[in-house]
Amino acid sequence: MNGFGYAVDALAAWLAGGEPGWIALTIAVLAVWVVPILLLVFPIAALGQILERKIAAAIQRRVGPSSAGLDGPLRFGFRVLLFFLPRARQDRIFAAFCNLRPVRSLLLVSRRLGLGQFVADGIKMLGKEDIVPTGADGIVFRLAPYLALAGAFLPFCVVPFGQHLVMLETEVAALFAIAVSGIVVVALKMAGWGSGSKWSLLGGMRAVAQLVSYEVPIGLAVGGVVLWCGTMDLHAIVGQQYEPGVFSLLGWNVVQSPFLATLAAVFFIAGLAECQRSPFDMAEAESELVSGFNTEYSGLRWGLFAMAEYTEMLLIGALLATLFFGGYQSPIGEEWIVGLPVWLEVPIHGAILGVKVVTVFLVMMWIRWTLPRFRVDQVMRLSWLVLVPMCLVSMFGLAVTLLAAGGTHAGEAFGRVASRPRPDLHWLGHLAAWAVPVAIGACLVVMAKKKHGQVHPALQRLTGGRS
Amino acid sequence: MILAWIHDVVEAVQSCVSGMRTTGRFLVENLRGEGGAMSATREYPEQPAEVVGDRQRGHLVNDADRCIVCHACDTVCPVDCFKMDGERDGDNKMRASRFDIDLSKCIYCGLCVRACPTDSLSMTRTFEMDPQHEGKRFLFRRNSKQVDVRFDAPEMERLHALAAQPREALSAEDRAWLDARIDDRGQHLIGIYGLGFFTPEQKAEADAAREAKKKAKDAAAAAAKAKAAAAAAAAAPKPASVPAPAAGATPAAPAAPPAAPGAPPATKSGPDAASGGSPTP
Amino acid sequence: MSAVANDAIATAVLAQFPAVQQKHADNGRAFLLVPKGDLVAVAHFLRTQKSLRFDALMDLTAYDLLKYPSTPPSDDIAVVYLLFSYQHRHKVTLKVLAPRAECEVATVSGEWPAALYFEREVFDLFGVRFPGHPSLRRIMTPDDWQGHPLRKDYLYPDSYHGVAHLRDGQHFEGSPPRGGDTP
Amino acid sequence: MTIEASTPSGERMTLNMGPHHPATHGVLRIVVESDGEVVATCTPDHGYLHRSIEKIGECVEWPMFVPYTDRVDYVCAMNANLAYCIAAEKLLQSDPANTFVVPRRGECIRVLVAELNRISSHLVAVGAMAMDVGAYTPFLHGIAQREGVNDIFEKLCGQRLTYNYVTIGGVAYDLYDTAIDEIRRFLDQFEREMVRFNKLVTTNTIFRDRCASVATVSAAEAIAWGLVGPNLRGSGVDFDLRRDEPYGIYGELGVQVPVGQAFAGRKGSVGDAYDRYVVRLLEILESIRLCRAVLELLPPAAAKANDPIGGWQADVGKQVKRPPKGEVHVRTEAPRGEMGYFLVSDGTKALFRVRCRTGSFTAAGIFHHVMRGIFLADVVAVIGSFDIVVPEIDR
Repeated sequence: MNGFGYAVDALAAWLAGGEPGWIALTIAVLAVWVVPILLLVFPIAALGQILERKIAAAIQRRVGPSSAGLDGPLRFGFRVLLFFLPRARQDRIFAAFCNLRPVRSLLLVSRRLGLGQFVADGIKMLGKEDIVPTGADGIVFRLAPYLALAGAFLPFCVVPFGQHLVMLETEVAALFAIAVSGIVVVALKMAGWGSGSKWSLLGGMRAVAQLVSYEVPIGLAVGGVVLWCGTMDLHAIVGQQYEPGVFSLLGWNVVQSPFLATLAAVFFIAGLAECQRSPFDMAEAESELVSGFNTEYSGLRWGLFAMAEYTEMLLIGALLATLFFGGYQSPIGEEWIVGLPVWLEVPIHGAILGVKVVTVFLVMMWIRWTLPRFRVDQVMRLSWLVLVPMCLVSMFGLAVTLLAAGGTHAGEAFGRVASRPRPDLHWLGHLAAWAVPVAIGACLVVMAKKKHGQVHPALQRLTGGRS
Repeated sequence: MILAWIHDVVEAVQSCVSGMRTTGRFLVENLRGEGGAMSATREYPEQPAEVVGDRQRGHLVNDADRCIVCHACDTVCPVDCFKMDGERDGDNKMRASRFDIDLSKCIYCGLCVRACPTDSLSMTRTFEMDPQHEGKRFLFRRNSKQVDVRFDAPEMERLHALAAQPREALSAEDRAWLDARIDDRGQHLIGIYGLGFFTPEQKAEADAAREAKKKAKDAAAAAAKAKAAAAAAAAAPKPASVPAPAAGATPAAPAAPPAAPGAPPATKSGPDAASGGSPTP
Repeated sequence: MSAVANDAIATAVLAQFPAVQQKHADNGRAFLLVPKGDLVAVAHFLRTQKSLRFDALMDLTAYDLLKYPSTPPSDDIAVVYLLFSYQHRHKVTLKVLAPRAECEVATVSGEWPAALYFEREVFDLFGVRFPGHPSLRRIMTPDDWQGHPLRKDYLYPDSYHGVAHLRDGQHFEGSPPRGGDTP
Repeated sequence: MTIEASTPSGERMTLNMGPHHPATHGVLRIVVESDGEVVATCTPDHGYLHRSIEKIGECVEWPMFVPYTDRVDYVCAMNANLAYCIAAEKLLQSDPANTFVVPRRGECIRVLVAELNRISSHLVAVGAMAMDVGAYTPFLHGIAQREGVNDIFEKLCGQRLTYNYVTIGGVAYDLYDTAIDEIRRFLDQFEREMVRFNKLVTTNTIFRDRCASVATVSAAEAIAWGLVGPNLRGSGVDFDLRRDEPYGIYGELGVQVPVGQAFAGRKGSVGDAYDRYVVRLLEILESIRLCRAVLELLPPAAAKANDPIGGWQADVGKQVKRPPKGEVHVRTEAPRGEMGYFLVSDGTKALFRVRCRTGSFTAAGIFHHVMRGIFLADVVAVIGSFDIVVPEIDR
């Protein structure tokens, strides 16, 4: 039982005035779990949109959003706060506040960065007409965005944000995350079918084919971690990656074995495909299918789809960090955080996870503005002929490593998280676990390069001599 | 087969990483503002487009004082955008009593400017054309029936005076008079003769350009003369070719001082005058 | 790769098809005037003959002789075939006269598939029909357009589906009245 | 890659791609009948941008047609101007009384601007193709580089898109003073920039695999279907009008012609979309070289910088000369391939017939042939690889 659980029980008991019924429990869950997570993830996803636009602009030598600052929202805030004053008075106070030097420069910077853009976009989306096409299947069409959002949000239940911050602590957390995010498939199919448009239908079909195929490498990648850790409990997996001392980085799964590193890469690539991000954005390929499954959507419903996409990106980042990059643990030792009082420790852990998630998020954007889009058959080929074999080889390698290392023992754990045993390798064993596969791989790569590596001289000329 | 597979994977990773390095460099460059990166786009209304070169084909305007109504422009115009009438003045010289340029037809090809024997037609270096704002006094929207309505000089003056005022401020009589001649929803955007220049600065600029052109012509003629006269063939081309292009390239330079003081206060011609005054680097 | 001179090409063709005439335009540009009936055979000969080998149709176009000051005056439509041989790098021009009344020329799309599009364009703009063309439809103008715009006797319609072509009630000179289309 | 493609299930749906589709480069409509993701038949529908350019050519006096040639192909207006002007000059010269020649400096400037415009046109082509395939960034970088050419042209003739610069008999203005330096500087930085562009997209494996073996056109097919220019050379036909039928001063420059050679390696084949794309890039390099070579050859300036080069055009408007009776056919190498003008004159001031044959027209003619059995996603790649410009098809 962690902090969330206590809070829910306490609140429910208080609401019900005794033994809580299901209504009280629901309200308590909403209040303690759902609303805070929404409040946390929504703004991040919205800010992500700004960030994406700015990054795209910078990569493409544009300026990006540059006019909407934060003064509008701020003025609104003043209006609300000072509702008891006459309007002129409110404005005067607001103006005085804005003229404070740091505030003014901050507002200018926010305008330059277009920080207010997401507020403006939100208002615009709320104000737009909600169009349901004539040929659409009304209920299916209307329901789809909510399902997509639900599918993107639900897995956050099992992601540990800190030692005391996991909503649902369960033995099958990893399985739950994968299973629940499968709702998105249904949602996209509903959107594609319900729109009554051929472009949408094709987009929906592509989305389903792609998502279903990429569940496999994702599942296998998670399976590799489960094989290594011996548990499906995400919180326990995080706990296992604990390494005492300053070099706690060495405890992360990704540095345990080259096979786990491969699995991390596979997980990231498959995750990209799961979020329908470029280069896997065939489902909404704007140059082929106009906009794919969300061609016919407008206003808030379209916004929900966009939000679901960003939320899913955050989710993939969170899962990647949790499974392979030590979750909420810092790379420079954990003891100094664990020793802190709870009210300090929780936000620090959350921030560390946030940094990892945002890094993944940024890399995803960077990729989006770099790479072209795959074709349908190539996406399938990548999944079944590249990623799945890689996963299988890696799992095999992991199993061999585990056997060679001679079983597991109870590792050290910290805090209130029950940690499970983790493979115990001697440092020589670690070295061998890296050296052997890397050497074999390098040999193969060199041989492959020798056999197939010739580049056409014209292409060499185009790229300035080197390919 | 396995080797081919491995090679494909490795190559894919390599090429993607190389692409990401490239975009990463773009990103860093742009954030640092290097390599003219930020200047690739311009935030248009705040940052007006700069006028480059002195051959800009902006607006087509006619300096009615010089026009001799020879119809050379009319003949050469591929789209028939001119309507002109002439009359003899006291000195028995042809003067334009009407010179309308249908700017909704004009394709800014510049053939008429090349054809004009008196250099009365010219193209301005500014190209902002918004009849609701600064163009209001000089460009009028008219419908096809109104296109054939002619103005004499006093009528023109009245028209400009009325068009410069807000509509609400006009008397009913004036409004009716104006409505008969211009129609804000009309499809023809007409630049009307004589006052074709949007601002006095533009007029000055065009005059300066003409002057410079003439000077360059004279200089070239003089150079040619000198060249023909001078027996030393080797020495002649150098001094001949140097001054002439310099004069031609900076048309505003000799005449800029009188025009420049007036230019900066005028809002739109600021960058224009600046780039006109300084020779292109 | 040996280019054959224009006269030699003409000689070769004339030997095979006596009805073909070698002619010159007013400025001396040579072309072969092919009778309508012989066109496909001539085209096939030009394409397959080893020493000629006109493997490419550079251009296929037409012009209306109606107002052309030629003697004697003619109102035929001349269909022009500009052929080129990538193998030998030589060219030839064929012309076929299609009478205005019965404006038909056999298609050469069997020889050069490029003619598929060119013939559609000539059909659209000149009204020359190409029997044997698999999909002879209008290409530039809408399917329900009337008349063939590049003919010299073409009259501009005042409107199309009620949309006037000129502003404010002006008319083209001599434009035909259209049912219900008065602006 | 048409492997799984050719197993029809019998159920087809009709997709209406365009006229306002993000990837159709203007207003082109393609009616695609598809079997799931696989294209069964494809029917291009043209005419949305038909502006009767040929009819106009019969109505305006013949020197006044030059501004209209800008509109035939607005992506490479200089080349379009040049093609018409060369045809008109040839028509003039067919009358022995007219013995004018284009001054040498005028010829050099013509080639210079034509090659610069080829660079900018190919930049649009390769950038747009990359964008169709899903890489958005290269397009904007291509456009940003194109601005460099546009700036030079704007200083040269006052417009950025419809230049009306090449005139019958010469060019409208001499180069401005700093032009040579600016062009050199632009070429230098552009060459460096192209390397980055290629690293970003050309050698990218995803991009290459998207285009490799897509819409392969064999050399014989390409010739028979009338493909021209880079599309023809992409199919491995070694033919370039600049080298094989040189006009202007191209004969002195020794144009090197890149042809398609299955650049995509073992996954590609000669004449696929990737070959056409790479040929364009190689042509950009060749154009850079040609520009530099022309700058070397450029004779010294005349005294008057703002005056036209070539005397004939100066008379326009005062006394439009009548062209001699007769007909003429001239073809030039525009970025989209052969731009051929067939002019018929009846001795009046207006030409009797102006025929403009463009590269995009025949490229569009082969669409229904090559787009059978490919994936829906490839349709846009194919449109991009043939580099069609819609006004050039419809005129």
